[in-house]
Amino acid sequence: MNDVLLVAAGFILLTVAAGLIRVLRGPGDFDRMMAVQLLGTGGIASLLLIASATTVAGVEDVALGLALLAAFASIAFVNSANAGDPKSSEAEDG
Amino acid sequence: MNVSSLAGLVGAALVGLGLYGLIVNPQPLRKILAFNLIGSGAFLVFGIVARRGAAAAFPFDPVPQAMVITGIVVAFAASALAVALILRLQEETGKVTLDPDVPSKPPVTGASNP
Amino acid sequence: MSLALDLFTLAAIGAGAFFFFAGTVGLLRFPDSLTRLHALTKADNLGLGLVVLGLLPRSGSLLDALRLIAIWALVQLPGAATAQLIGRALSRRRAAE
Amino acid sequence: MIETPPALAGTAGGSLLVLAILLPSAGILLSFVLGGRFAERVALGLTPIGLATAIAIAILVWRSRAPLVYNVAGLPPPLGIALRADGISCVMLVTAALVIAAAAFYARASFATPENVSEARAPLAFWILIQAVWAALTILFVGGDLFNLYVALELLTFAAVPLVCLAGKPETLVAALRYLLFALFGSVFYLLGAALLYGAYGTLDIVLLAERVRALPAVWLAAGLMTAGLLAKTALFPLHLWLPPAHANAPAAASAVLSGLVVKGSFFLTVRLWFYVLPALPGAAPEAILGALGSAAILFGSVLALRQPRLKLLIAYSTLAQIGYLFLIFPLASGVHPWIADGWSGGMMQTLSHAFAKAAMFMSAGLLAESLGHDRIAEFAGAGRVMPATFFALGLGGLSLMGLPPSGGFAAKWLLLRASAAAGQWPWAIVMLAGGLLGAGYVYRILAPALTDGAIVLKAPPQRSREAIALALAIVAVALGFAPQSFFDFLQIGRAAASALP
Amino acid sequence: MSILQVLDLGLAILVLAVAGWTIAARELFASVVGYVAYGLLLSIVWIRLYAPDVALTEAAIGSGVTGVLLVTSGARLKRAGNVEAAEPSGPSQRFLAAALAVLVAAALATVILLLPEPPPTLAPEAGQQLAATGLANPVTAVLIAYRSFDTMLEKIVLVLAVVGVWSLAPDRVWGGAPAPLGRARPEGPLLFLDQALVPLGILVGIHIFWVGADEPGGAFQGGAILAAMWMIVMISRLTEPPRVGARWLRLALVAGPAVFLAVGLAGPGMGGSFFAYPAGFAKPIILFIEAFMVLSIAATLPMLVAGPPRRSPER
Repeated sequence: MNDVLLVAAGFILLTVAAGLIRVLRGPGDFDRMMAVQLLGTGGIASLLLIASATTVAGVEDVALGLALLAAFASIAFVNSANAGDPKSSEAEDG
Repeated sequence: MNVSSLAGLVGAALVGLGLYGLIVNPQPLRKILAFNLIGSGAFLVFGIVARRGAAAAFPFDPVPQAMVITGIVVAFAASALAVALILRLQEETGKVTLDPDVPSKPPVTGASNP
Repeated sequence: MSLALDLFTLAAIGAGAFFFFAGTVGLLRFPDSLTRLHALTKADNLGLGLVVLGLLPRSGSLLDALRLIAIWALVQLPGAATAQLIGRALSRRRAAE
Repeated sequence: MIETPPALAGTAGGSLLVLAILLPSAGILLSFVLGGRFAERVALGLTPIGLATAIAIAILVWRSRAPLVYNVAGLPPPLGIALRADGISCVMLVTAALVIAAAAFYARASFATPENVSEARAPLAFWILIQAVWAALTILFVGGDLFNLYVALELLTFAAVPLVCLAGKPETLVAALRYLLFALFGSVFYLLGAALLYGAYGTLDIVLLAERVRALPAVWLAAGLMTAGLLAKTALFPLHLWLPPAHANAPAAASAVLSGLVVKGSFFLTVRLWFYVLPALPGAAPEAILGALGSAAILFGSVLALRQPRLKLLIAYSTLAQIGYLFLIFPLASGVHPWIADGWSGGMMQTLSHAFAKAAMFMSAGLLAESLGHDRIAEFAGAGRVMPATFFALGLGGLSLMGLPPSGGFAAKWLLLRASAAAGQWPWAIVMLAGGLLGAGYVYRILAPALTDGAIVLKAPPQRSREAIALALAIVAVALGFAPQSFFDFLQIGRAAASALP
Repeated sequence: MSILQVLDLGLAILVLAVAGWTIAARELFASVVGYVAYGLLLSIVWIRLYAPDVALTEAAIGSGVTGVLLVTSGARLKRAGNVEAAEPSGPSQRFLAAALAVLVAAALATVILLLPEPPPTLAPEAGQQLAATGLANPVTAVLIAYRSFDTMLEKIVLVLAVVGVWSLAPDRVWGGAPAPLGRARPEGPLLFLDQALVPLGILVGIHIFWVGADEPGGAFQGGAILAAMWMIVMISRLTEPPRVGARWLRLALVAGPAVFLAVGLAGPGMGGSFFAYPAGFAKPIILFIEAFMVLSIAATLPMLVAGPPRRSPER
């Protein structure tokens, strides 16, 4: 059973990592951020699977923190990416 | 190969990557990123040392792990100070460079050293 | 009983993994940012949700189970909000061009 | 309870070590909360207490002829952190307290909070940062655990870097940024080395490591990484690029502390590493390399100092050269030989005398710059007559830098020369003699134009009290030249190699 | 080769690939995005090394807050223009740097594989002393009891970092507030997040601090999560960064180290050594110190991200 969980964890990690090709290709900043958000969710999923298979105590709290902070990072990204766009930032900050 | 050795190799490679970036990247903010890579490489070395030291019902040696936590916080503080310096420099000179002959006014043309 | 639970776990996690796969394919192959965003939210919602669902029978206590569900809920909240933010920003950018 | 082996047990009076650290630490927090004028009052009020604590520690060590030890949290190493003060710790503690106190009182004129505001930026930052330098150095001098020392190194970096750019001008910001990047590189390499040492021996306590260290590959690499990191922080050639602009552009009081003390912090740790943690490493090669780098720094720094048009830059380049002398301690005081006592005394004497001389010179340069409105050496003609005390302090400090008798610098270089002669290691002696000549050259360059006739208009006459502070430090640098043999014996307290000799 | 080993190998390659991307990426923003992804992956590596406390810290501070710091400053730089002004290094310098990097990495890798067996450890000693502290999480015990001196000093380092960052302000704005973190008009979804995510996040932060005594977690991690929540509120402009002259802010910033220092100083008065806790009362005292540390970390991290004061206090 544990092996199956590990295979699933590896599979999920691999797929969302493949999504990181969007970070390479872009084209826009948003596409890059989406890839990272997907990696965050997939990372949390595989974290839970690995922890369940290898019995590391207290991983739920780590995943809880990871979930919060991944969201926090993407909020900051959206905020800054917009600010970096001269058209929208001038219109709103001015 | 067990997970400790593998993580150790990753740590060593991260130190190498970061060192390369630190030397080669001219932009200070990128240098800060590179410094953080070296830092996490060093933390991973502590991490495998902690994992190798599993004993007495603990799957790890807590002392190096505590050192890593301290180190992560200090590395963040260092990044913050560096970032503040870079932003202030940009504000004062209009550019970000480590060139010692930095112009004191915003440059009109590319004024780099001869 | 335990066999049934194991089967349930397997099925749920397998389905979750599939949604992650689908989300990634969408992210890589869809033509523009808005449709990619669409694919991403599906993976976020269902992929993680199914994995959590599958792990529930394996959690040791009720508290652990609640924590698992909280993790899923926490990912949903910002996931939905950032998706909206990205969507708005994209459409604004499009309007500006 | 775990039985504590005698080598690790605390000693009476050890609690003074904790107090010496907590005093400036509490000062930092108090100054930050109270803000404004209180920051200055806290800092000035703590300096005499801190000096008294440092002297008390030195007296206790002098009386017992053995290091003072304190196990923090009552937990002996390897699990706990030990603080230890031996002979060299004591002299460095007292030196740091004296120079910090002098710099603080000197700085009152430049960093007073203006009347019309309750708090101003540069004063608040200065008074907090100078206490932080003090706290960090105190830990570096008495720390017994390599990770605790890492935290102290970081504390020193965070205190020293903002001091460089207090003026906020672009060139100071660039200098500070370069300094920060070098310092961060240094810390992270030091940390890597510490990780390897812990991985090999399961402790970072200096005494325990010294017992356990063998010449393993991990130890060699750790030594290399840590030394490289510390050299970057000490600005030893060829990792010196950051120092001259940083030290030359800081406010004078800060330059005095940075050049006189801060670089000594990482140097001191290098000494701890090689003489206290790693004496078991065989072979003289690393020591010879450090000596060779030091020699290169002496020649390179002196030659560049000769070519500087501005006084503060000249003094900063001279620091590069004088740091070079410090590193001759490695080839001349390592191993078990009859000459190592001389090498050790010479190296430490150079550390002390340079601290006082350089602080005096930077303070004098600051007074000159304020009174003349510039520090261009070529335009000093006549300045010697209108500011005699300032130039006298510059001259006395210069005496020590050149290594002319009577001065601490002379004693240091004489002892190092004697050691290199006894060891038959002539290259160091030749470099030192050449460095002395070059030093005479750059000191002459400062004094010669000032002593010629010329009409000079002072923007403002220098304050007598500030001149007196600079002069007092310069006099201490000279007086060190009269240190008796018992002083050098004191420097040997706690040194393992010394007891191995007949 | 077992499945776990394959997984580990894949994870290792992934971490290195993303790390390489952060170094090689042309654009700053792309590089920072890579760095955040790198931090997430590193958290998984830490779980594989049985270091959940570190994984949480890495996720919170190493990746989360550092990522936000870099992306915020990157955007500020970009807005001012002229980001890529510096000239890239020449090929010979690149070659030398690469040679040096390979040399260091290879030496490090060799030495790590040759570390002595059996590995030395302090785990038994740490375990023996654990009962006296009343804690069950040995990492927290090391941080707040055995090596509390390090932790107290590191808290002072954070205060100094704030002083250093603030000292970079222009003189005329001293006492004022840092620039806002967010844009002028916050958007609906952000406000929704404030109402839904932030209260939950605060609960999680306090929970992680509280369980830190016995399970993975603690003051650093809990404080960092609270800091992130405060920053979210500031990004959505429901509140602004406080004035640097505000007394309450100063008190919050030093509360952690000050209480720590005071308790440490009181050690001999309680019949022990400096930084020792009286037997039987260790756990409540530790939680007391940690509570103030949480407050200080939650105040310090956002102030470090917000940067020096930018607006004069009068306005």
